[in-house]
Amino acid sequence: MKSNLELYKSLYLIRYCEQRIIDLYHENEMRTPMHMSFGQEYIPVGVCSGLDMKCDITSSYRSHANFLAKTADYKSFFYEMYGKEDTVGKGKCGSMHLGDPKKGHILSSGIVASQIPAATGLAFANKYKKIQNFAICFFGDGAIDSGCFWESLNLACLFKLPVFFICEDNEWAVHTPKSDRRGYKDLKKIVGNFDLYFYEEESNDAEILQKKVNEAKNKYKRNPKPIFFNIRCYRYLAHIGIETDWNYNYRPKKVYNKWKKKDCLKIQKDKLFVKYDKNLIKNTEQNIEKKVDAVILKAKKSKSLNSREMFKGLFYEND
Amino acid sequence: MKSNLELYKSLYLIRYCEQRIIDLYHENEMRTPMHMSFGQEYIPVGVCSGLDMKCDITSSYRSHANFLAKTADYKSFFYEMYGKEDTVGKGKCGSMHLGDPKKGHILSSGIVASQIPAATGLAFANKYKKIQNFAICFFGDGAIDSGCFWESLNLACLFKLPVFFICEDNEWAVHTPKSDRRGYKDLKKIVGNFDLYFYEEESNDAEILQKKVNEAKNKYKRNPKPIFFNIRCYRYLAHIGIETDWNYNYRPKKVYNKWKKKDCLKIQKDKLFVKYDKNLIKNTEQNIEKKVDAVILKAKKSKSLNSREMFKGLFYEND
Amino acid sequence: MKMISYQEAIRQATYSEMEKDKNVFICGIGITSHAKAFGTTEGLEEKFGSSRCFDTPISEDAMTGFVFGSAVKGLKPIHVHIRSDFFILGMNQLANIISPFQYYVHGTIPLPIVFRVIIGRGFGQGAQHSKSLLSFFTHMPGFKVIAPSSPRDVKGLLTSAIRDNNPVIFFEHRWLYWSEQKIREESYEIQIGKGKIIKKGADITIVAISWMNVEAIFAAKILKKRNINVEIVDPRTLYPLDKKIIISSVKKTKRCLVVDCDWTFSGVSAEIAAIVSRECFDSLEKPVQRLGFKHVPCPTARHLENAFYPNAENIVRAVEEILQIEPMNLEGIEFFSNEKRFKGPL
Amino acid sequence: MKMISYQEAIRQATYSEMEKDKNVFICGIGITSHAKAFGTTEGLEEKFGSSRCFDTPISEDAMTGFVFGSAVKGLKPIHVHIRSDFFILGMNQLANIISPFQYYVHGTIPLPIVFRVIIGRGFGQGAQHSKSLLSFFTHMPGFKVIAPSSPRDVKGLLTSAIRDNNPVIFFEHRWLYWSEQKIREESYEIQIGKGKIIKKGADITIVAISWMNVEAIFAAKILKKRNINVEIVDPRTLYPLDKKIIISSVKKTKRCLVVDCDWTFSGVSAEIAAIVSRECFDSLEKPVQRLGFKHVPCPTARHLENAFYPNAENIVRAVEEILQIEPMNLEGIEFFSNEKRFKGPL
Ligand SMILES: Cc1ncc(C[n+]2csc(CCOP(=O)(O)OP(=O)(O)O)c2C)c(N)n1
Ligand SMILES: Cc1ncc(C[n+]2csc(CCOP(=O)(O)OP(=O)(O)O)c2C)c(N)n1
Ligand SMILES: [Mg+2]
Ligand SMILES: [Mg+2]
Repeated sequence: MKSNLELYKSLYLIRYCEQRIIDLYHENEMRTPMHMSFGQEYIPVGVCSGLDMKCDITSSYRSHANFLAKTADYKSFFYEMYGKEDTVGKGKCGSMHLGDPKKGHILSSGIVASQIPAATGLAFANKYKKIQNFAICFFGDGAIDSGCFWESLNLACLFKLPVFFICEDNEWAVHTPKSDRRGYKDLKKIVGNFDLYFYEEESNDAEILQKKVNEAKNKYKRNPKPIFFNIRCYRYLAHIGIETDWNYNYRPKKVYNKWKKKDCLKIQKDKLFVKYDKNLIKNTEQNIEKKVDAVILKAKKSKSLNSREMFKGLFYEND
Repeated sequence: MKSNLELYKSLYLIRYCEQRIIDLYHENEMRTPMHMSFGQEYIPVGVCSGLDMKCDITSSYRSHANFLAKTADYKSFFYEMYGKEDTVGKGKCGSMHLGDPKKGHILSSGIVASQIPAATGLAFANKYKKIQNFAICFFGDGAIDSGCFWESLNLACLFKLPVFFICEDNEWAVHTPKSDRRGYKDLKKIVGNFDLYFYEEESNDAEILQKKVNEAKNKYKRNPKPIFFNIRCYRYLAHIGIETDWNYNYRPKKVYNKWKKKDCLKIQKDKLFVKYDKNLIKNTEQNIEKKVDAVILKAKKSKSLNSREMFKGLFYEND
Repeated sequence: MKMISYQEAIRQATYSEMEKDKNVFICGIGITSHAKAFGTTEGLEEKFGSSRCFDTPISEDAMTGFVFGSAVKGLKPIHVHIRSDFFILGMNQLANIISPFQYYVHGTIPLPIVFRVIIGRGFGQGAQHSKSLLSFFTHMPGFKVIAPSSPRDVKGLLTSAIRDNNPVIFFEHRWLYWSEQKIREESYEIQIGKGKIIKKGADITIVAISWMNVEAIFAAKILKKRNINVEIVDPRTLYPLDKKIIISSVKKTKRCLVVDCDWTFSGVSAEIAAIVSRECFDSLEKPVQRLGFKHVPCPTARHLENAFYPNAENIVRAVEEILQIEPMNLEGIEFFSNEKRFKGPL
Repeated sequence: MKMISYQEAIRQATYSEMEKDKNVFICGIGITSHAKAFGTTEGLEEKFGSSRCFDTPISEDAMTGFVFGSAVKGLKPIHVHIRSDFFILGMNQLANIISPFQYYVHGTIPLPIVFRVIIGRGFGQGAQHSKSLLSFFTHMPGFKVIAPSSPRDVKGLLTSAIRDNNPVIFFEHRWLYWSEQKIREESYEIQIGKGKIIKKGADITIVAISWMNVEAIFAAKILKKRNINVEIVDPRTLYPLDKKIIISSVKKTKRCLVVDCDWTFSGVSAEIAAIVSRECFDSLEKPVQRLGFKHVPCPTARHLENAFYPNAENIVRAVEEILQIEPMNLEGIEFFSNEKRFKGPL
């Protein structure tokens, strides 16, 4: 479990990295379509810290917060965004396929729901090898439309796997609301009736979330069943890209205003103000900013994979 | 709705046709793997008659009862089994793909659950064209393992389609029981929480079933929502082929004995004995037998599609 | 005749068929939202109502069966997929239900389904938003497969596809969307299964698929400078394939290069190369060569992505090799890229 | 050396790898029930326990991702599918997750997955239990694709496949299950990617895939009677393909027939024909010909089913045509069928 300060650092790192994308995207050097986590950061931060980082995760293309919450590796993050060689992905992945399996972020997938089944397999391997580790799949509310979700849920419950299903429920699948996609009213009454532990959350508070996740983990230990969290959140920006999308009028701005008031960084920061000196917080932030800025400069200048090497890595060869 | 006598005729036709398969299969002229309906006949009979036959159906490879309950076309049935030309399928379909779209049996599919989505489309077309007709998909309990089922269920409920989901729940998927395939205890609590009408049935009585189906149909008319029936039944024979399978010891024979006592033909016949003369019943049966036997003789002698014509029918050409 | 874009041509064909036949409907994920499937569904919901133009859940598998079922009962669905990578989530329905259905009923039940499948490049799309998989649908029987390369063709072929009583998979390359051409305003058909000579020439036949026609034309212009006359054949329909037009072109030029926008291994380019090698055995002076995607998943970084896709430069080099002439200097020539998009006219 | 069947060879390879490496596990629909996946999983659950050999729900899509996930974490799954038609329900995971994964991590994470996929004929299986779709998995990058044709090969190649750190799709033809051969009892590897000359000959090269090797051998025996010496090459691995062995054979014989047990259009046979036509351009005396499934879904009735599949008779006729000799009298020769199954030895 993380202290308030640690949680805030993690949140701030993510927010700042994405802020830099917003600032620099126009330069046209990060040539990869961005699905921003902006506003939704508390979910992976709360979940991963609730498991003391003892987890492997898979996520959707909306992967920035997940990657950084799990790995804190802002260097790889920007190198990958800039398509440079010195990362695991070597620029082949970009924003949509961020991942570093050795650091526990197995993959990000651009196909809705397709990252879910892998988590059941990761969990199975942990159970098989008796490793005390959880597998987490992060997915959007849209993924629940997909049969792949239901099959995976059933498998996990049947095999009683140590897996967390984390639904990042921001209400929208691109521009389609849940009500236009669901033939039922209450997800809880359906998913909650599988053999699992069902939770809901909409606090936007990473600290509350981490506690609940930790509690769920303990429940699993007493009586192993998968865990499902439906976590409400709000996407501040457009489905894709770095801009807001109020101009399309498909979702009311007043909902944004409501969420903005309980912005997940603000929530944690307010708590810090009670405990810590203002300057310490400011320094913490500046420290992160400095490190990130430095990495971005290096990333820009760093070298790319030679395109003659593009055939490398199709197969694992180090046998 | 059908009278007891009509229900019995339909059941008897199916049972007798399958009995003839059992008798004649050893001759090696019906070259198609048989998935027998034996024991489960009340389901399609009750369902189709409950809708006054105003329905289009899709079914699994366990298609014999469904085809005969819907079309009563025992001639096509046997011609197709014998691989002869004078049917819709011209011998291309065999037992697993029985169907006659013009008579309302759209298709039978050998891929578990794959026949389900089509029914949502049939229902959509009826709704679109304002035709008062229902679409029915028949599927086994195994189909519920498949994501395809959940997607179709969700679509149907979301679009409020005139469709019946009929689960022919015989407990087994080949040799695997439900408990080894399901990560939940009570299907009703899950499926029943979609926006639909949920029914359960295990009477083995086609008359009771037809009433319930009729009632469900009327519910739809008052307030359109899809209908789901989970119908318990018992497969008398092996998953595939014409033999019993007690020798494999995977399912207890005493369960069979219980079901056998309430065999669906017996239930209807007992009711007929109250109303009708014994001889009338006997005559009815013999009449069916005679017609079926005559057709079988003709089918055997009938001609096959010339194999030079095997490329015909890949595309619809009668534009 | 009016100058219109490929995407507008798609919209027009859809619009007039929906107007003409009330059984035509269109559906797909997000097609009613403001993006309007890259503009191709603009105005359809407003005109024809939301029962004929609608959004769907993210359930490609069931939706593929849904459109199939609706077609069996006399509707004429157009199912839109903004990526081929998403389309294949319906593989089970495509391979196991739709592919054999017509054959089961010996050709007696109209089965008018159009799958509009968008392929092609954006920028940095990566491995999951870049596949074409044209070959899959030509490999399995039961589908007509079309991949038009110009506004004129896309309008006529989409019209024919919607009117056809068989499942049609209609591949549209995104980079063609902005190409423009003068075309007839009223609706018209182009026969499915007929290829087209895009450019006449005597020295070599290039069989180009979809977007690759634009690259081939560009390459032809470059090669023209050194007096090499390329003939370009666009099959337009990949199944059934117009073998005749290809064969007679190669018999004339005696050389052939096939350029696909898909992987080559077991690809449509392999099929065409195999057919040409067999049918033009006595005429060919050089072996048939092929170009296509590099045999890796599509990488994201710009320079790798550029190396992944075949383009006019690769075509020029391949032609030079076939003709055994020195590689020419291509410096200063700006090839198509996400920055320099082709706008036409062709 | 002991006489064992193809199916027993599969069982033995699985058994010894599971014994050797506790990270190997096997799963698939119904594999623990008494049918034991046509006998190939016999005794595994008893020996290794139900955590290493287990049945699954009918959820091919999620199960494909499940085995992928388990492999990323160091397990070595063997996922059994009793039909290729069922296997493709996992297409999304195969094409979108597994195909690009290794490339995303630049070859640094072992990804040992074996998909055992059973193809082939039974009797009257119809359109949904008869597809091979070999071509699909050679078309997409990221897979090794193997299709052994003898007990000796299946044992060695399955052993190699299980030990390989990459996704392998392992196609087993049902009609080979009963074939027998004397093979070593202890476990051994056969290198993936290496073809084999099944029979030497000077007059024509037949490249045969999977079961078609048995048909080719039978055809060769028939042709031998009129002094035609066929060379048979079994590529064994379809991706990566051993081009060399094929090319050098054809350079010698100057003629080539490719016989696949799949459809031909955009098939592996097209790829091989295209490669041979290009690489042996100067040696070929006749165009490369192909045989495969007829381009329709597989019909059920016996006589139609027989006409659908290529067999030794078709091979004899094709060879005669290539060699431009009169068709011989084949009356009285009984070809393989469901009634007359091949038992080996080869
Ligand atoms: C299988 C599939 N179909 C369609 C798409 C196109 N698509 C991209 S994102 C998206 C919406 C997903 O919404 P949700 O799961 O709620 O995630 P969010 O973007 O809200 O985080 C869709 C439909 C896709 N990526 N994959
Ligand atoms: C997608 C798919 N996977 C596996 C199979 C093999 N298989 C054939 S029948 C069957 C069991 C289906 O059981 P259920 O749906 O309960 O139908 P029942 O046979 O009991 O009527 C299985 C697994 C298949 N046909 N399709
Ligand atoms: Mg969402
Ligand atoms: Mg069952």
